[in-house]
Amino acid sequence: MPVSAPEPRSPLVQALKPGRHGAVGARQVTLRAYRRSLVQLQARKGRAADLATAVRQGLGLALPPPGRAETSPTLAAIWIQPSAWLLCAPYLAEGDLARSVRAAVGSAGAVVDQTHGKSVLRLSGPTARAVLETGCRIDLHPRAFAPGQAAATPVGHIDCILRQLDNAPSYELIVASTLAEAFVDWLLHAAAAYGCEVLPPD
Amino acid sequence: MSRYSAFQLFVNAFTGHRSWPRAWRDPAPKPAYDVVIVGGGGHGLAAAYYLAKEHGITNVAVVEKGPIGLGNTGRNTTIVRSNYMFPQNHHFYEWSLKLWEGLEQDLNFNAMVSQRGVLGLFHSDAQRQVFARRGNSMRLSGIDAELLDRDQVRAFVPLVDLDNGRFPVMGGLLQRRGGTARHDAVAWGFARAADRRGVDIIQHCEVTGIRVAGNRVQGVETTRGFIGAKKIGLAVAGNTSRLAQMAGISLPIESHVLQAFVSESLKPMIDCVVTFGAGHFYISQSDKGGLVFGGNIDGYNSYAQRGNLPTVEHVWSAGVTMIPALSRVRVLRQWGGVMDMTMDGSPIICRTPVENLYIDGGWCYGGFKATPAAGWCHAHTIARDAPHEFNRHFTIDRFREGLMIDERGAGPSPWLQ
Amino acid sequence: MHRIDCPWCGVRDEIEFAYRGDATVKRPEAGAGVDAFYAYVYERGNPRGWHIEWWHHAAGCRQWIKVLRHTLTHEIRATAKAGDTVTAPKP
Amino acid sequence: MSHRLASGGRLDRTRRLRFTFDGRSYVGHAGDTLASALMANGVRLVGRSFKYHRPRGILTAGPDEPSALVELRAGARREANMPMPVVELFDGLEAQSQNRWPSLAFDILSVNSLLSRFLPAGFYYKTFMWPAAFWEKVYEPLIRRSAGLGWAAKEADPDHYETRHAHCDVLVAGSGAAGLAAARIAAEAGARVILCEQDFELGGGLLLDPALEDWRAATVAALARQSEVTLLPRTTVFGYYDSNVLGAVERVADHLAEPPEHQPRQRYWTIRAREVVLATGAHERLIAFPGNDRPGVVLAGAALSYLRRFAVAPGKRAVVFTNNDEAYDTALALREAGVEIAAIADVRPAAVRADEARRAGIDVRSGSVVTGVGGGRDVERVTVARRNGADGESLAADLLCVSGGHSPAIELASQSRTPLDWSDAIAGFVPGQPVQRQRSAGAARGIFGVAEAASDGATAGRAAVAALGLGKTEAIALPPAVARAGTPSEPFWEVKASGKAFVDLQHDVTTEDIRLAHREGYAHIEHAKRYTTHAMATDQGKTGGLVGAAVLAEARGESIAAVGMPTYRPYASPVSFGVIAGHAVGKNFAPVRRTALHAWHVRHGARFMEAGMWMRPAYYPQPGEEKDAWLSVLREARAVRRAVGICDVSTLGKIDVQGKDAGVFLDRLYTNTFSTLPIGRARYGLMLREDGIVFDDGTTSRLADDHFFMTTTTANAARVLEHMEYHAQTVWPELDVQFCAVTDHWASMSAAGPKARLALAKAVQGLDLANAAFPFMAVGDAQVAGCPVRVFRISFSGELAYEVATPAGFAEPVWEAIMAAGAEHGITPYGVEALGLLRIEKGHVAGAELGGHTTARDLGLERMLKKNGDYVGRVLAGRPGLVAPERPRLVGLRPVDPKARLRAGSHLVAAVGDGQSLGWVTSAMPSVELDCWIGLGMLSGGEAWHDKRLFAAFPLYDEYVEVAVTHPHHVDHENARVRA
Ligand SMILES: Cc1cc2nc3c(=O)[nH]c(=O)nc-3n(C[C@H](O)[C@H](O)[C@H](O)COP(=O)(O)OP(=O)(O)OC[C@H]3O[C@@H](n4cnc5c(N)ncnc54)[C@H](O)[C@@H]3O)c2cc1C
Ligand SMILES: NC(=O)c1ccc[n+]([C@@H]2O[C@H](COP(=O)([O-])OP(=O)(O)OC[C@H]3O[C@@H](n4cnc5c(N)ncnc54)[C@H](O)[C@@H]3O)[C@@H](O)[C@H]2O)c1
Ligand SMILES: Cc1cc2nc3c(=O)[nH]c(=O)nc-3n(C[C@H](O)[C@H](O)[C@H](O)COP(=O)(O)O)c2cc1C
Ligand SMILES: [Zn+2]
Repeated sequence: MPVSAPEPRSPLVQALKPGRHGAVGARQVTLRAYRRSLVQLQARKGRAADLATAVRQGLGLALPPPGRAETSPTLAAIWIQPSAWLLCAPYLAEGDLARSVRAAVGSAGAVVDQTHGKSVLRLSGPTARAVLETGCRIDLHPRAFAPGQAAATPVGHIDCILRQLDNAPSYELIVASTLAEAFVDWLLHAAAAYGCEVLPPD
Repeated sequence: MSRYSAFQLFVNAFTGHRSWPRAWRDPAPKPAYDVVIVGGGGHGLAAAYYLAKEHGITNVAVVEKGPIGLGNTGRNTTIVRSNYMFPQNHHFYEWSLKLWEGLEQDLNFNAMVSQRGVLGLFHSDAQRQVFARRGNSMRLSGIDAELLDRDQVRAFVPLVDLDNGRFPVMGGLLQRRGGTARHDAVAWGFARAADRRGVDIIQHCEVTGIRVAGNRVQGVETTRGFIGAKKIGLAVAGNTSRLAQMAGISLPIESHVLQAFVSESLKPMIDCVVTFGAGHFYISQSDKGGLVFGGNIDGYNSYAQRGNLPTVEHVWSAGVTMIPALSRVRVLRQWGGVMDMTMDGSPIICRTPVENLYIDGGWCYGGFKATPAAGWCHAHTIARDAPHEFNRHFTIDRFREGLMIDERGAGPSPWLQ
Repeated sequence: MHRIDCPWCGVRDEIEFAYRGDATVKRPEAGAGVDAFYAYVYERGNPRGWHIEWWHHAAGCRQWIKVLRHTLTHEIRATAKAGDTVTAPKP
Repeated sequence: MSHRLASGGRLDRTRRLRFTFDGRSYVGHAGDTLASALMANGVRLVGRSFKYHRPRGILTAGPDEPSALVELRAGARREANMPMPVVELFDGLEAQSQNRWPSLAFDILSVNSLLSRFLPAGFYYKTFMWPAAFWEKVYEPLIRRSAGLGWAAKEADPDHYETRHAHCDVLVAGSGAAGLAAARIAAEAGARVILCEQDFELGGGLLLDPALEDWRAATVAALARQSEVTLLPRTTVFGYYDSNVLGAVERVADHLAEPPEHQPRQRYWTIRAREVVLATGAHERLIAFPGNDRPGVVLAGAALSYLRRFAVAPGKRAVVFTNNDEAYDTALALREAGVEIAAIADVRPAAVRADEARRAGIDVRSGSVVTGVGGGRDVERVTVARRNGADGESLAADLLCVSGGHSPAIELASQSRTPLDWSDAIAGFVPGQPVQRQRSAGAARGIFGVAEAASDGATAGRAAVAALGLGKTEAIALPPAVARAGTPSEPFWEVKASGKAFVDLQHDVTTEDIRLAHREGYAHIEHAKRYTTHAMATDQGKTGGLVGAAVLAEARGESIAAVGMPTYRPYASPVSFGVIAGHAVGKNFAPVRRTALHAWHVRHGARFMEAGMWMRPAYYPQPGEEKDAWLSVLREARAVRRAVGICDVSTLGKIDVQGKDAGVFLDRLYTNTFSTLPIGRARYGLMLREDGIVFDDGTTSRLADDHFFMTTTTANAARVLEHMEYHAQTVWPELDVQFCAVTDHWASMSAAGPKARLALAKAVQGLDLANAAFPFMAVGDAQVAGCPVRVFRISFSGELAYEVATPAGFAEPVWEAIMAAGAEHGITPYGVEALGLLRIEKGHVAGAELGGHTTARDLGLERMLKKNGDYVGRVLAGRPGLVAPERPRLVGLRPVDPKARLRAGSHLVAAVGDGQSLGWVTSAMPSVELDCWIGLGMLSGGEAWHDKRLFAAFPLYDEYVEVAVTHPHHVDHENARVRA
């Protein structure tokens, strides 16, 4: 009798102990790990338009252009490469997202499950931008970067997919799982000057 | 007279040092020479010197586009060593080290060759094996090398952090006869010695073309007019591609920028050359007290003698990781040099498809240590129209023949060499 | 520090890219012979001036892009996608 | 003796700060620098010079300082060579003078000064050559000991450093009148502005004029109100790089005894600016005259700064020596502060301000110079004479204020490749036409005077705004222009009189040294610099650089413009290693990459080893094995050979490849064929670089017609992906292929050993592992502990083995389930060491054999080179040198004496003492199967040596071990076990 799969373990659950880190004060940021299903979707040669249609019809989402993310109530699509997107949804059951995306796109796209390969974090608060600026080389000023924008770029020597969620500002940071612990080490250090409240994982 | 010695210094002191002659003359170019060496860096000047000294060819001009010695000779981290892995390199670099060892007396110029040891650190078994293979290979060729364990490393360079927490040091390969030499003095010393043997050193004379007739060189076009030459030797580090192209030769070389740095003067803190195997970093302390250090190339084609910040960051991080006490030391200057990066990381000293045109180039990071032997072999190759045993392997054809001398195994990716 | 305008991602710092040399050399057809492959792998124009070169946006969109850059001044005049044609100004 | 003025200055006199210098205690105030506080305490002798060990005092009031250098703080926080005028005073500050022994007052090496005639520029090039052996043993150690200035700390730095990446529309460097005006204009236009000022107060020259305080304060306040303006005091812009990127260092906590908790000591800013305004002011120049290095000689502008800003009288009775009008301001201010003016020596024959001063009762000697300075260790008398040397008069004075004019601070402009133009009007170099998006303003381009500088700054600000296309700019209030009659300054560099006249106070370079360099042919400015070391000290010649160039120009009989200046390079002021290194030092030098099983390995006592960024378990010591790691390694390997072991192989690179042309694509990347691989099967593949050398190897499986799963070596994972991207994007863009790295999504573990099937069968559900159903090289999906897994029947150890891959989040339960299932068979976790041992026994090549030099033939893998079809590396692999029969080929090696140890890195020689290397040992380990050391090697001649003997030479340890050459497969020659 097959037993049901246990909850997958995220490296961040270990690394990111809820509680306060660094300075105490009003300028603190909050940091939280998120359990997400992730799928990389790539158009087959010459099928980008078909893929866009299939995703719109099947998943109710427009595939965004370079540098942007699109969201529906249940799904976010982040442009990561020409004709390639990272789809991100709350974690439900193992392989579900990949299966439903595969069903929706058919032969128009290649679907690769990345749920375990990447870890998702959210950094939020008025000083979140200042914290990221200690390691992020792109311009996050509101005139240059706003909710809905996304970028693949290194943050503190670790490659990252970064997306702005709101004007708090909140940033979603997606990093390789094998580097997630190193990344939060760095991030907590970077945030120490302002203080950082780590919330329990979502 | 013009011989340098403590006695002369003493005597001159009483006349306010007013009678020291020029270190080298400033002649106008003659219409033609037996040999024109292009490039007044250490290599070109050494070639001229050895042409005169070893082969009796004195009707020689060194033409230099600016003042001599301000190319890579004047901007390198001055490390001298012969710790190579492949036998094709051993005899050449060891010969160079031997020439360094007697250079001051030979040139009558103190080039401050300082054999305080070159120590390469390793951090893993895999690295240890590569170092051991290299050290053993050197020893088989009669070159000095020692494999140090951690305690010996600690004793040799006390400031190195063996347990930096990320890439702990497992040991090091030491060549005690390695060390440094005073870069400027090398150019000046060769210039003065060559000049005294009759060589014309012509500064501010840029070669703009190489005249070839019937596949044989005729001379060089320069900013000071045409200069005839029976034979031409190129020693124009960083610019070898461009000069060779003037004679229609295309080379397996890219020009890249390498940066170097010097700190404020400090009382003695590092007494040897030490290199960090876990990241590109090497450092030594000059006699003046400045810490001279460097790292990897910036990694893009460049003829600008300046580099950029990412390399700086990486080099300094590696430096503080290897020697934490560097953290509060302040650096006063950074600069860059343009190097020929060959597709296997090894040099070229050879004849070319054009008759009587010879090349000494492709030195990557490592041509300063080669200065005496490269000049010596270049001179030999020019004088005899055939390579010496020492530079027999340093051909252009080796790439076509599949006989690359690739110490690092990085392959035809100059940015990785 | 070079700032390179990736045709996909916009202007990014040099460190996001891996420099990968002359973009004017082309891999020969399979049967082209040793000389052609020798030229492809080894021979480089190595100009002191405008250079069309590959930069791989390794930490970004992972595309190989073409950059027209001056090797003496480090000025970047143009960037393009891999399949686009870039021509160097006459010296 | 206090030199503190009763009133004035920008000090907080209510805050008294205690500090020590050379062990003596003093008191200063908040707002003081170490220099001003010592001066206020009457301390004048503060150091010794580099070469002659002459007494040194305080020359300047800023980072231009060449001579007043100290060791600051103590222990791990000690810093050498700190210029006193930039050291902000804090309570508890400790400073030491340097380069003196036994004490500052009685320094033995000051005999060098007496010997100085024997030590001209470059003397060391001419001597110390005999006897040759004495250089390293005697001369050099002496030179090294006497050179150098301060001592660096010997311990790790307890402070930390921060990096900051910034982007702005306009970066303004310098906050004088010009910088403030430029920043204000840009800010009012709505630009994002960063204003960097190296001083701890904003204002530059404005800080010296109380009349302008209102404008300064109002402008700073207006800037501070703008949300898009970042004001950065204590921040030095140190370098100007390509693409308008500038580096700056903010000294966040250097003015405190220790950084506050969670705060960095310094912060490194990388500023990407769309437009730049360089308003960096000017450097006041010294004049070369005998004794110009003596304590008590102070630049006139600096003296004004000490008076006005720090409320210190730098002396009691002063001589002022000038070639320009500005020094008169100093003279008047000195007098106002109660300092007697013995005389003003003005080199100019006449000047309006000279007349004014005379009318005010000051003894102004026009057409006069200072020809000498008398006194013990500091200024006591000053000789003033006519320019031709006549009428010399020795005046009692303890202060000599000197001004040789001002040189624009063009360092940053020049670094941005702006050409330098000579200006006769100011006798200095000014920036020419900018190359990058940059402009200079104010004194930095020779526009002196506050109102003029402010208005020039506003113009620069407007130009920047226009270049940004930000539209109209607002008018801002500017300081009123003060019309004042003046006389142009007269270029004047040197007083030729007997005695040492210095052009570089830190390196003890004199005018005679420059002339000597010229005589000897080192006449180019860059040669003269290197021969004399002029302008090569920490200050890079800010006060004396141009003076040296002028002396050289005169010797050459040419203009200074023709002589030029040595190349300007970063750093505008020295920068500490630590701040640029930032967080990436020590254990943070490179991020640590951990597999999904890392925590399990930690809990089970694994010893880790670094493999690139990865941490991998090397072995798992058990009780009793602590002393000898080999015990653990052999135990683990033995378990694999005899029973079953399990190893975390998650670090192998994994790439998902899809698309109609995936098979074709792989055929072109690998030397062997993949398009024919059946679905559900794996195949070992070999990749070459285009130059024909082996690049990487690994197994690739086919999951569907258009879907492959590829693995690479740990070390090459990133490079292989890049290699694929290159070919897919640029060489064969027509292929329908999609791929991406999935290394992190999948954890994988290898269960290997004769009992592997028994162990796994119990754990694996949904897959029949029987040999017939799931043969060698089969691939299939299944579950373990309810988790999805993909099982590959592949083997690196040479045993019956299965690689089990599972989404990384399930790695632990899957691993635990296999451990539990294998317990009855003695399943043993094994690390990288045992893995290495096993593969050597099997003759499988790995990193040591694939070092970037070997061909497929060298490794005995020629059968993997397909005969037909294109693949990367095919053509060049056929070059004669790469197919030469004498190339070293892979062999196995065993010591003849079974007790002897074989070492990797040994060379293979025919006889003891033979210098000719025939090959080398690539890998060696003790074998569990053979009970002796075994190895792999590359040997010229290869299989011709089988069953013959050679020596493995390790001359580094004077070791020679006789070895027998064997087939590389030490164990299970027939490869039967993997198929069992
Ligand atoms: C930062 C840095 C650090 C280094 N560190 C080391 C080290 O530690 N150890 C080591 O062994 N090597 C080192 N090297 C390499 C070493 O400096 C060089 O390989 C070596 O100095 C080359 O000497 P050269 O005489 O061939 O070249 P150069 O000294 O560069 O001389 C070439 C000359 O040719 C002139 N020239 C060019 N074109 C023309 C023309 N058209 N007409 C006339 N003249 C022309 C140039 O002006 C120049 O003076 C380093 C290099 C750099 C840049
Ligand atoms: N005698 C003269 O005519 C004369 C000469 C020079 C300067 N001045 C002064 O010039 C002023 C003109 O104003 P200005 O704004 O052009 O010059 P300024 O000297 O008032 O301001 C320049 C500012 O730039 C700062 N600075 C220099 N390099 C820096 C760097 N790399 N990073 C950060 N900050 C740096 C300095 O600390 C200084 O505060 C007048 O106030 C006058 O006092 C006058
Ligand atoms: C070994 C060595 C030591 C150096 N020491 C100093 C030094 O103490 N002070 C200094 O200003 N520059 C020093 N330099 C750097 C030179 O000033 C100069 O920057 C370098 O030779 C490159 O020339 P360039 O900057 O004129 O292009 C040193 C250079 C070398 C190679
Ligand atoms: Zn991109």
